Order: sequence, then C-alpha cells, then structure tokens
Amino acid sequence: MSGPILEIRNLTVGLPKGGDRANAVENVSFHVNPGEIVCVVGESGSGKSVTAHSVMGLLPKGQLKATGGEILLEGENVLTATPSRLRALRGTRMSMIFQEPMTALNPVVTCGAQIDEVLQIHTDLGAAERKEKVLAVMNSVSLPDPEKMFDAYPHQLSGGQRQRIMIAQALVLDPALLIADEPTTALDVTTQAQILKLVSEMQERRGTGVLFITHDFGVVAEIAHRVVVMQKGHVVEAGTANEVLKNPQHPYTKMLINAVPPLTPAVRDEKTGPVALETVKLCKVYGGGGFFQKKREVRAASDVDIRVRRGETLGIVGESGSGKSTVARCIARLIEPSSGGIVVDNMDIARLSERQLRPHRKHCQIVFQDPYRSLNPRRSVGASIVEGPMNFGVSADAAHAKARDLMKLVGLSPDALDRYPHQFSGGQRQRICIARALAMEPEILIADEAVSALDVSVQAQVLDLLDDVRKKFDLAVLFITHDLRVAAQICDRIAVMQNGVVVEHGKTVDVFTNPQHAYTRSLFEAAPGRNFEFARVA
Amino acid sequence: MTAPATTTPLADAADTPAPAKPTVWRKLFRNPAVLTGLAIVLVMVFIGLIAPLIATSDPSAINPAARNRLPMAESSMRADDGTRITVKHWMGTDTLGRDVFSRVVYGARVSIFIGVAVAAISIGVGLVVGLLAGYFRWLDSVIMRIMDGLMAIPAILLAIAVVSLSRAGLLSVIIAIVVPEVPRVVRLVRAVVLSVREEPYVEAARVSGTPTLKLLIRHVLPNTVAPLIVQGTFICASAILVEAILSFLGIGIPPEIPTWGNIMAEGRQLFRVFPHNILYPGIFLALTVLAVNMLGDGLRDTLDPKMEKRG
Amino acid sequence: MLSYILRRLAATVPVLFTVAVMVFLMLRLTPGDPAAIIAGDNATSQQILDIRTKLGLEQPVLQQFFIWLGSILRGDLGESFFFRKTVWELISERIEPTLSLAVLTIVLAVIIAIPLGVVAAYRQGTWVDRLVMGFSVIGFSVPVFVVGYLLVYIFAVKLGWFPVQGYQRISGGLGPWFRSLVLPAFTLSVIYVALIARMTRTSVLEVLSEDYIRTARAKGQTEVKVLFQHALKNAAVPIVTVVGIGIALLIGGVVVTESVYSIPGLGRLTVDAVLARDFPVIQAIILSFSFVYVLINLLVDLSYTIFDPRIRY
Amino acid sequence: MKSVKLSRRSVVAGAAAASALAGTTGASAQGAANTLRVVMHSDLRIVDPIWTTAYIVRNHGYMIYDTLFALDSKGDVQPQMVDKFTVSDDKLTYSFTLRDGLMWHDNTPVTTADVIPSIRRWGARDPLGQTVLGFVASMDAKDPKTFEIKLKEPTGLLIFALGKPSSNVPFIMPKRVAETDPNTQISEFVGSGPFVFQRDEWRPGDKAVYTKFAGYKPRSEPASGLAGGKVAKVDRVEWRVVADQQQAVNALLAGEIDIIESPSHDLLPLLKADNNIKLFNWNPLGNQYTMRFNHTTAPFNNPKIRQAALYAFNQEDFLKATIGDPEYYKVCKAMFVCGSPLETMAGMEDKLESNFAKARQLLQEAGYNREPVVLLHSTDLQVLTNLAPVAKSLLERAGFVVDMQSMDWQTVVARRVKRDPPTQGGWSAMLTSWVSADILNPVMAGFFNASGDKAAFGWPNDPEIEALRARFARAGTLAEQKQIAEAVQRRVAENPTHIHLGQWYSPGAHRSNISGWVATPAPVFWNIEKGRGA
Repeated sequence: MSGPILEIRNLTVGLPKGGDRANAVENVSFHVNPGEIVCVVGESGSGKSVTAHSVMGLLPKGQLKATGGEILLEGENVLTATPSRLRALRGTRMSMIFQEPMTALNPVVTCGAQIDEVLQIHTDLGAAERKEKVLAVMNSVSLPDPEKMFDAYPHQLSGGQRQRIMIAQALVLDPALLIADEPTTALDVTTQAQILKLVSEMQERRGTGVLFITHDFGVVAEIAHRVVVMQKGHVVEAGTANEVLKNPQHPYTKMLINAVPPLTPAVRDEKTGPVALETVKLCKVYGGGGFFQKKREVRAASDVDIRVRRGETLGIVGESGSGKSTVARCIARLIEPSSGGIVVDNMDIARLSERQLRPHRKHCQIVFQDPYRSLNPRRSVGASIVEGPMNFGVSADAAHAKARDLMKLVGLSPDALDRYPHQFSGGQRQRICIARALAMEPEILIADEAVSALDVSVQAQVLDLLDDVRKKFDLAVLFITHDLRVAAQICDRIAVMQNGVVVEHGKTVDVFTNPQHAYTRSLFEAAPGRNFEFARVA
Repeated sequence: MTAPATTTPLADAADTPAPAKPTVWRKLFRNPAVLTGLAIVLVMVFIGLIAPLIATSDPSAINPAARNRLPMAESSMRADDGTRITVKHWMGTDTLGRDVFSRVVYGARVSIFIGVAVAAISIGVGLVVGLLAGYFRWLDSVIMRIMDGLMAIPAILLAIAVVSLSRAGLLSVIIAIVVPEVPRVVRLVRAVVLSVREEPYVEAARVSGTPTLKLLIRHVLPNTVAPLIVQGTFICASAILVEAILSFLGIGIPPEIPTWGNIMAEGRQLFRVFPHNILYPGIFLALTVLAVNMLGDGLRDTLDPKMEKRG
Repeated sequence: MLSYILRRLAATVPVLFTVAVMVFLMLRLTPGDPAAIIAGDNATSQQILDIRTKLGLEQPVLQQFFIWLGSILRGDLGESFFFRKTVWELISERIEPTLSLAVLTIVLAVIIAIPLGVVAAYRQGTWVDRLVMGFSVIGFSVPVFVVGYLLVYIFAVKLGWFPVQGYQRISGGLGPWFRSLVLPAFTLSVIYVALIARMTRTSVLEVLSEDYIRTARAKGQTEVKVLFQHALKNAAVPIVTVVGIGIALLIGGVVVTESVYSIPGLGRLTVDAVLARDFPVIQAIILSFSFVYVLINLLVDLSYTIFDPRIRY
Repeated sequence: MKSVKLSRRSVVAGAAAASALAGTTGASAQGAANTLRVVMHSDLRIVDPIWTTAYIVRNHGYMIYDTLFALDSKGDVQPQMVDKFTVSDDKLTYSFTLRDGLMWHDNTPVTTADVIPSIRRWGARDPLGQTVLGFVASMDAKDPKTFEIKLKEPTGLLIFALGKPSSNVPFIMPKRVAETDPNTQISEFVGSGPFVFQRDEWRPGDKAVYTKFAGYKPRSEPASGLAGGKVAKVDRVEWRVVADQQQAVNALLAGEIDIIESPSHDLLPLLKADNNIKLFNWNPLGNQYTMRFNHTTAPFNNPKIRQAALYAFNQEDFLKATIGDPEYYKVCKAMFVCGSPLETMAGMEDKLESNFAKARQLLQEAGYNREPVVLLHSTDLQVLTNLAPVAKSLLERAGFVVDMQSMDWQTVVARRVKRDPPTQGGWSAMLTSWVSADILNPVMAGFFNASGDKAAFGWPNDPEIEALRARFARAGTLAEQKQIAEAVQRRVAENPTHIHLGQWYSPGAHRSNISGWVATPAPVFWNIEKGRGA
C-alpha cells in the first residue's frame, strides 16, 4: 500500500483542569511514511510522548484525553476505534518500545514468554511454532544464544539486551508502525549506538515506519529521515533531517541546536595553579566479608590517582558502573575509601572520622545529579544555603547577606531566598545547589553528573555558570559526566574510567584528537552524530 | 561567554517550575474520610470532656435494688440523709445497678485517653530508638535484635502477661499495650531514616559540615512526621480495641474505672438477656475506632500514600 | 540458598534468647504466687513455703533461669505446676484445635480477601472500591468478641446451623470438625480479611502504574489478563508479607476466639496458665509462639523466591 | 413484657437448635445416649481432694472415691463403705467393719490397710480432721475387714467427721496413694467409687472424663443425699469446660450438653423460659457469703472496728447485687446456717442492719484514724464479682476509707496469704463464699479457728473462742453443742473473726430427659439417668 502509514491531523489532547496549560498537545499534524524514520524532538513538557501514547491509545485513563483531530493508522482512525479493535491493532499493526527497558519488561516473567505473549494474543499458532518464531525474532535482533535468553528473566540481562527483547517483542508480528519513545536515553553511549543501529537495520529490512521520540540531537542526526520539532505542545518546525539540522528556521529550533555542545574541545590554556586535590591509589571495594560463605567483592574503584589544580576542571568520563561517581563520593567523603589517600589542603582526609572530618568539609563541596532531590523540600532555599556557613560559625546576618550575593551570582533573584524548592524549575534548583556549594567558599567543587538531568538549553546555561564560578573563585572543579560533548566543552583535562580503573588520562584536546586506549576510542565511535556538523547560527 | 549576572531565571526557556501543589491542609480538608473521622472523634472527645455534666449519676455508684434495669427505666435510691433521688437510666443499669449511660460517657474519657496515651508513648519511644537505630550502624544491630524479640511475642499474649501479672490498673494496661507497639514504630522510623539518609540533600548537608545530631533533627526527623502521625492514629485505634479485649479476657482495667471495654466485658454474660450492656458501649467503641481508622486512612492517602497500615 | 536458611536460623537464636529472658523476668518480677494458689484455701504459711521449695521457686532467680534454659536446650519444657502433666503433653493436646482454627482462618481470609483487593484496586475510586475499603475499616474497628457473639446469636442460636461452642477433633470425622470451626474461623478471619484485602489493593494499585503493565497493554493484552497474569504476580510479595505479619495478629485473635467458642486450644491454655501463674506453661507457650512467628517470617521470606525471580538467597 | 419477648425468643432458639442437633453435636456420635455431658463451675486442674479444698476437686473425689460414712438427705450420718460399727460404753473405742465386695478400680479388694493411712492423710490437712485426730489414741486394723479407733477422751465428732460431706472429705484411697506426704499431690487416681477417672482423656481446660466402674457394689438402700446406693446409671460422664457462662447456657439450650452445675443467676430466666430445661436445687443447704478480716494489720486488728463493719453491713444488698432473684437467696443471721441443727440468731439481732450511726460511733470510740481498708476484689468469678463493690460502698457510708483492688481470683488467693502490711502487698479484707455443709459447726468451719498464726489466712487470735471450740469437740449431746455454738456466735458478734453475708442457692440446670439427680451438698452423678429425646 502507498500513502503514509501514520497520519496525525490537528491532534489536540486536553490536560485536566488546574494544569499549567489547557492542552498537552494542540493541533499537531505530521505523518510517517513506510520505511521512514521520523524523529519527534523536543525538551521535557513539549508533548512528544503524549503524542506517541495517543497513537497507541495508551493515554492514562481519566487524566489525558484526545479532544480533537484524528490519528489515521493506515487510514483507520484509532481515536474512534473500539477498545477491542484497538487491542487487535496493538502488536500487529503498531507497536511501541519504551525508555526504561528494565521497568518496561515484566520482571517476573521470562523474556521468551513475554515475546511469546504477543503471539498468544494475536495468533492461534501452536506452542512449538510460536517458540520457533520467537527464537527467530530474537535471532534477528542479534541476541546472543536465544535458546538461553528465552528462559532468562529480564534482570539477568544487560540494559542493551533488554531493549533488544523489547524490540523483538515489538517487531515479532511485523507491524507497519514502530513507535520508539526515547528508547536509548537510559542506555550508555556504546549500547545506544548499537540499539540505534539495530533500529535502523530492522526498519530498512522490514520497511517499517518508525516514529522516534527523542530529546537528543545527536541521536536525531544519527538516524532521522525527517524531523518534527515540538515545543509546549505545538509543532514549531518540520522537515528533512538535513533542512532542520543544517538550516533551522524557528528560533526555538536554533536555540536547541546551538545548545548542543560540539564534540571538538575548545582550546584551553594550561592551568598552573597549586594542586588543590590529589588522590593516591584510591580504592573502594564493596561486598566481601559474609557470614557463612565469602561474598564476592566489587572493586568500584581501584588505584585511582588524580590531581586537580586550582582553576582547573578535571573531567572524569565513563559509562555507568565505571566507578566515576564512587571516586567523587570518596573525595567528598560521603563514603569511606577502602584504601589509598585523599590529599586536600596538604592533609590526608581519607581515614578521618566524621567528627575529625568536619573542619575539612568546607574545602570540598559537591553538586548532585538530581536537582529535585538535592534540596530539602521542607526548608526554604535560603535556609539550605546558609546552613553550611553557619555550621562554621558565620553569623546568621552575614550568612544571609552572602546568600543574597550568591543568588545574584547564579542568576536568581535574591528575594527568592525564602521560597521553597518546589517553586523552582530544575535548572534554577541546580543553580541554587551551586550557590549552596559556593557559600562554603570551597577550593574544590565536585559536579557529579550535575547537568545530565537537564534539558539541553538549560544544560548549556548551567555549564556556563559552572565555568564562570570556576574562573571567579579559582576553583578546582572535578566534573563527573558520561557525556563526551559536555566534557569536551568544559574540561581542561579528562580521565576516562572503565570498571573502576582510569584507563586514559590527559589534556582534553589530546584525548579527543588521538585517544590512546581502545575503550576511549569506542566511546568516541559511539557518540551519536559525531561526524555531523551542526549549524552554528546566531 | 555571557556573564552569569545577565542570565536571568527567565532565560531557562523550556524549563518552567512545577505548578505549585495545593498545601497539605487544603488537601486534608478536601478529604471526606478525614473530615467525617475527625468530626466523630471530636464529638467523642467532647462527650468525654463534659461527662460530669451530662452523666445522670455517679458512674460507680452501685444500687443493688435497681440492677439490670432496661433502657429508659427509672430507679430511686435513698441517700444517707434518707431523701430519695430518682434517676432515669437512658441505657439501663448493669448487674450492680450502676447507670450504663453515665458509665458510657465516663468510659469515653478513659478509653480515648488510653488510645491517645498509648499512641503518644509508643511513638515517642519508637521515634527516639528508631532514629538512633537508623543512623548509628553500631547501635542498629543491638536495638533491632531486641525489637525482633519483642515483635516475636504475640502482642495480645504480651499484653495479657503484663497486665495480669502486674496489678491491674490504668497504667499497667497502657504499658501492656505500648510494649508490643514500640518495635513496630521503631521499624517504621528506622526504615524512613535509612531511605532519607541517602537523599542528596542530606548528603549535601553532611558535606557542608552539619553535625550528626543537627542532621537528624533538621533533615531526617521531619520526614518521619507524616508516617508517624498516620501510624499514631492506627495505634490509637487498636489500643482502644486491645483494652476492650483485655477486659473481655477479665484482665483489663478494674470495673470501678469505667471503660467501654470493661462495661462490655461485664455485660457480656448477660448478652442475651440484657443486650444493652454490650450494645451501647459497643456502638460507641466501634464508632470511635472506625472514626480514628478513617482519619488514619485519610491522613495516609494525603500525607503519605506509599505506606500501608500495620505493614 | 541453604547457607541463607542456616544463617537465618542462626539469627533466630538471639531473638528467642531475648524472648526467653524477657518472659522469664516478667514472670519472676511480678506479684502472684503459684504456691499459694496451689495450696488453696485455709493453707498455712508453712505449707505454702514447702510448696514453693518443691517448685524450686526459692532458689535465686538467675539460678532458676539457667536451670530452665538448660532443660529447654535439652528439649525438656518442664512440668506444669498444676496439672500432673508435662508442659509438652499439655501443648501437644492443645495444638490441634488452634492449628485447625488458624489454618482454616487463613485459607478463608485469603480466598475472600485477595479477589476483593484486586477488584477494589482495578475499580479504584468507584463504589466497589469504597465498599471494599469501607468493609475493611469496619473489620478493623469491631472487637472480635462482639463479632463472635453476633455470629453465634444469628447462626447458632437463631438459625441453629452450627454448634454454639466447642470443638470436634478431626478424629471424630471431618464433617463435625468443620462444622465446629466455621463460626470461629469466620469470626477470626474478619480482621484478617480486612488486612489482606487492604494490602492486596495497595500493592496491585502500585503495580498497575508500572511500565510493564503499559507494555502489556501495548501488546494488545486484555484487561483481565493484564490484571491477573501481570499485576497479581508482581503484587504477590507484599501480600505474602502481610499474610505473614497477620499470623502474629492471628495468634492474638485466637486467644479471644477460643474463649468465646470455648475451643480447648493453646490460646485458652495461655490465659488459664497466666491466671494460674503456671510459669513453666506460660514460658513454654510464649517461647514456642515466638519460635513459630520467627519461623513463619523465614518461610515468608523464602516464599519470595517463588514469586520474584530477582530475589535469590 | 420483656420476659415474654425473651421466652418466645429462646423457645424458638431451643427448638431451632434441637432440630439442628442431629448434625451439630459430633460428641453425640459416640453414644451421647449414655454419656452425661456436664459443665461444672470450674476447670479440674488439681486432682488431690485431700491436698486442696477446691470444690471442683471435692466433686472429682466423689466421682472416683468412696467414703466410710456419708450424710443423708435428712442430715444424719449413715454408713457408706462401713457395713456396721460399734461404740464401747465408755465412748472411747470404735470398731468398724467394711462391707463386702469393695473393690479398687484396679480390681484389688479394699482393706483396712488402705483405710487407716487414708484417714491419717486427711487428718493431717483438714481442720476438723486435725481436731478429731487430736482425740485419737490409736487406729489399728484387726483384719482386712475390721479396724478399731481408740480415743483419749470422748468426742461426738468422730463419726460426723468421717462422714464430713464437703472439703476436705475423708476419701478412702489405696494404701500406696494414701501414704503420700500430705503436702505433695498424689499422682495416681485409683479409687473405689462408682466412676473411674480416665486420665488419658483428661485435658485440663477442655474436659475430664469418667466411666462407670463395673466392679462397684452399691449399697442396697436407695440413694439419699451422699448416703445410700451409689448406682451409676450412665456409662460415661464428661465434665466439659465452657469458660463463658453465656455460651454454656446457649449450649444447654441447643442440647449440646445435658447439665450445668450452677448457671449464672442472671441467665436463669432464659432457662426457665425453655420447657426442654429443668432447674434443680441440688444443694438445699445452699452457700454462705463471707467477708474475712485480716486481724494482723490496721484497721481490722481492732475488734471495735471489725464490729463497726458488722453494724454497717446488711445482707440484702450483697444478695441482691450478686443473686438478684429473691427466690435464690435468704437473709440469715445464723452463722451456722439457717435450717441446720445449730441455727441461732444469738448476738446478731441488732447487727447487719446497716446501722451507720452505730458504726460511726464505734469507729470513733476505736479511734479509727482513716487507715485505708485494702479490699481484695476478684473480677473473674461471677458469684463473687459484685460482693466487693457493695462492701466498699457500705463501708464508705459508715466512714471507712476503702482501697478496693481488683484482680483475678487466683491473685486474691495468692494475696490473702500474704501477711505484709496492706501497703506492701498485704490486705485488710476479702470476700468469699462457703458451701453451707462446710460450716455447720464452729469446729469444722475454718474461719472460726482463732488460734492466731496457726489459723487460716486472716489469723484471728482469740483464746476464748478457741476454748469454746475445744469444749464443742468434747460435747456429747446435740443440746450441749447447740448451747456452745450459741456462745461462739455471741462471742464472734462482739469480736468478729469474719462476717456472714447471707445464704444463697444456685440451682443446677438439666435437659428434661435427665432424671434422678440427688440433692446433696456436693453435686454427684450416680443415680442420674439419661432418657431419649431432646
């Protein structure tokens, strides 16, 4: 058949009363042709997921409801379809994969059974045939040893493998439309690359139309044929990948694209300040001991030697489980290292007890990943900021005065001090956290994935802020991230970690221009949109 | 590079703050369960408070001549000075000719007091112990072993033993009901502490050198309030019930202190002949416990949706 | 797995020891003198002293404790002060009724409660939900013995369907045995149903908001199967837990129920023993109840592995 | 009007239950026809009727043991195990011959070798026994069937004592058992009575089971009181424990049991209303409520203050509060029981009239300075529960300060033997009830024993009373006894050892197909027949 597989016409989905806007999406129209990958891009709250879910008819009952327009799947309006008809379509003509494969798979059912379920619902094949078909599809998504995977439970698989199971289960009945809702966001770059590759392969081989939801322009650049940009529930721009990425028209699109950090590191001058932080053979070992039999040990970090000078930003880059956060938490002494030393201010604080530690706390502050959990919801942000200084005997007035200055510094109004965290946005909260850290006048600032949870636009601003305060206070910044682009933008030097070991360590430029270690190279290989030059438009 | 001062909050384009949630109080007063529960409880408390005013006679004044009178019956009794007083018994009299109505309204006092006292004490004790156990690893194992021990003894049996082995009285009954409740509270508090202590904002406070005690009080304690209020109501409700059960087993609070429990317990032998002895206090008791439970459910739904009662 | 069980069993030792100490002290430090009770009316002080000595109550408390502990470890629960019988005899006579009552109650409760809970969760916010929740709150609020009396009055006295009181041993045939337990089991299960229905509802509700439920729907699965194939199995762990916790509750309820229906079970034995200050019996019973409780918790934890493959010991 | 409604209700209940009976009561499966299912007033725990005075154990004794003599319905002592006996003219030598065919449950013959140690063991514990054995010079077995008791000086009490109807009853036990130390419980339950105790079926808190003893040879006379032929007419008697009075009555109405020994008085209307149920007052002498003073501590260590209480009380209030229905109680100022040979009002005429003025005046004379009366209140025994509150209110109206402490009966029993001052776990007064048959004269009635520390709890010390009791023991004729008893009562009215608070009767209830229940001071189950039908 010709014509679009999916055509969305003036779709409007209403929000329940008392929301911050009337409709989640308003007059959204676009289409997906056979064998085409359409990326819907937008930041959180742009309504891209709502659009996807309304296609599947999976909008949360009672909360969201399509109030206008139509969604034509191969010419059939799914908005008016009966529940049973909708059920018949799901899995056969259209299917969906989700962001978090761990939670999207039923933890107590074997992977094979979960794929098999689709067949049970929609076909009347016998058990043997079904098993055959399942194994086949598992093969086609190149899962190692399908026979074994068939009886494995989701938690026994890696993130990538789980997502492959999801894809297998989505494609087992060759649907015309595959909806992928941020399918790689939760995955490490290397895995992400593989999954993206898989998706485009499958889609080519089977001529499936793909509606691909993402916030990451790297990913867009990687796989999109056409792009739809959404903001606050509206489609602001649509076109082929090249048009949109190379020559964006709408200011919002421009802003987003500008915000994407370039992979090529800015040239930075050598920092020669005094060494503020040094770790010596830092090790953290979890587990061990055990009552009857020895528990197996996990070496989260082993023999980590890093040195950060005043005014310098050291990036620790690695995938999840590489131990980069462990190192950060050891240095901040939130956890006690198993061995090795942490020299701060000519003093080894690795072994100090909580009590002995207290006077040294002020030297080193940390900003966490999740802005929503980093501030005590029950205390005004002012109280949170002054708490530290007052612990060190600063008078209340002095502390508050300082807090006001810092609020200005991080670009917030000082009057906001007596407001509560829930009244601020994620980005604003992260600014407040930075202010809180600065209030201690530290020499060392640890940013643990501090921008990972933020939308690109906000991310850029917070990165700027971090760099500014570094300069202003001549801070030694330890920047933990999984995102090479971000690292490229802000770090003087980079340490790449894998399985708790620093595999490569050097100037950002050197590491980026000619990576020594295989793992580092694989990381660059995987970086989405690496060989795509984004437009730099003012 | 733009100077930070110029990046105003407005600059956070697609990054708008979460819409302000309605305050807890407003939510509470929208919740029907909370409202009805609260209303009934307040009425009961009020009855208890003004018992001396509405009671038609001294709840422990016996009158053998007028025993087992049916509701609405009248009786007269000669005082020491020889004058005769006539009393109308709205709810009849018990086997000693005591006025059930008066006993029931006075019973409201004691029963509710027991509920509140038990809740207050067990929460108080449990909170302190729980905080310590939750935050200091080395204390934890010791405390929790003891708590496990207490938990392992079936609550009612423990209560029976405590009361009947010590001298029956208000205090011993309260203690008896508190003891088995404490470990449950401790576990609850401990669980909260364990989860909260990993929260970034607590770690942030640690990093900014906040002393442990301050940390507990300022950042951890507040998180226990909601679940404890909820748990408190449930403890209160079950305490009132347990008192009744102890009385039923003949080891409750001595009859001269009327509680709904022991009025029923005394009346239970005559259930079929004079049901009013069980009926009226029964209604009051069930109604109150029901109300407190409703209150608790409502509170949980609004304050602390995650937690499940007696879990 | 095995090592886990061993570890857990080892861990019960300190717990039971704590229990032993607490119970023992409680008994010894409170008033009430079994000797005086045994001696009966117009007994002279000398006779009572003789009896105390015979019962070994004249030794220092610590000594008594270790003597007792020793015999426990040798598996000897001692002899009742009153009945010319060993504690072991007494308990083994009484175990059947209590066990029957408990098991029947649990079965009854689970059968009634879980469907109620699931339906309530699925129809959250509708009248069905409110009805179920309403019932469960009431279940918590009415004293067991009141429920008991009402049931007796209606089903035994008025309708005469079931015996008023008493217990028929299984040896006397399943029919009578069952008939004699119907009312007690119902009485006891009320609060229990309330508890389980509640927990089922909550945990099913929680599961229903999980991603994999959405996935199942995205596959085109029917609501009923979503509910029972996907939701219930994932909700099982907390439910099983609460069933376990409920056992403690149950043991308490048994005491009352057995008195109402005069069932010669362990609950009644406890009350009688306490009233008679029959120390060996009290100690033994409470200790064994505690042991059962600990054991059940262990079983519950082990049962998790059945419901949730992620849990491995 | 209420009662009408009631009766209809319970008739329906009874009928309905009866109709459902077939299926409901599984016990009836195993020959309910000849099984007597009885609910006694309490649970059988201790099984040594010599070692304890508990009435339930006495009743157990009458099931499995036999006695040398027994009280008949007219209150006269008749031979039971004894065939005939002779008394020498000097009244110092008694010679007894056992009747033929007396058998132990292990089918060995009863001999005098068993009898004598049994009497000795009883005499070691029972107050009356102690007195009587005081007179005994020697007891010798002449041959397996005859034995002889020689006295130091004459007493009219020997035969009466051997036929003592209630606690402790001189039951005859096998030699090996009777030789157990009086302060140790016996651990073997072989008797020679009409029923055999099934130890393996005995489940304390559940039931005690007795079966007919085939080898028992009853006397030829018809059963009369505890005397006469003890013919077991049912194969099996089960004492069921139903802790809950209400439930016991329900069970009787439903036909799940045949007899309730003494149902709660307030529930009698239910039973009366059902024509399948008959009430039977098996203990015509009834019982007597009593308040016991602790003579060793203030305030009741002062006779005037004790007397003040005697004036402040009136029996009616106590009886109303506990029994209620006048049909089942009798105001009676005779300490040795109305309707007994020693009945007398001497000394009591103006007492027990709630004369508060007089009471206050006595308190003043005695210089009572408001030491609190620690009054033990037992809350778990129906027939006693309501006594203490009444006593409290009467005492208070007389100007006493009363601290009523509630506890279960077992604790009262433990408390009342403590001699510490009230503030340290002691006591001042407690209330209990006696079976009239136990208090028919000043020697057998334990509370009259005023020998100080050797006396029962309360420990009164009054040589004058002791002297009178000694004389009574020697008294030969009834007239003499009467005159001494009167003296004792007068003395007690001035210097009270305890206060008697009126007589009460508690009828047993049985299904209408039960017949032949004998009137006795202690409930016995021989001669009872169980017919067919509901």
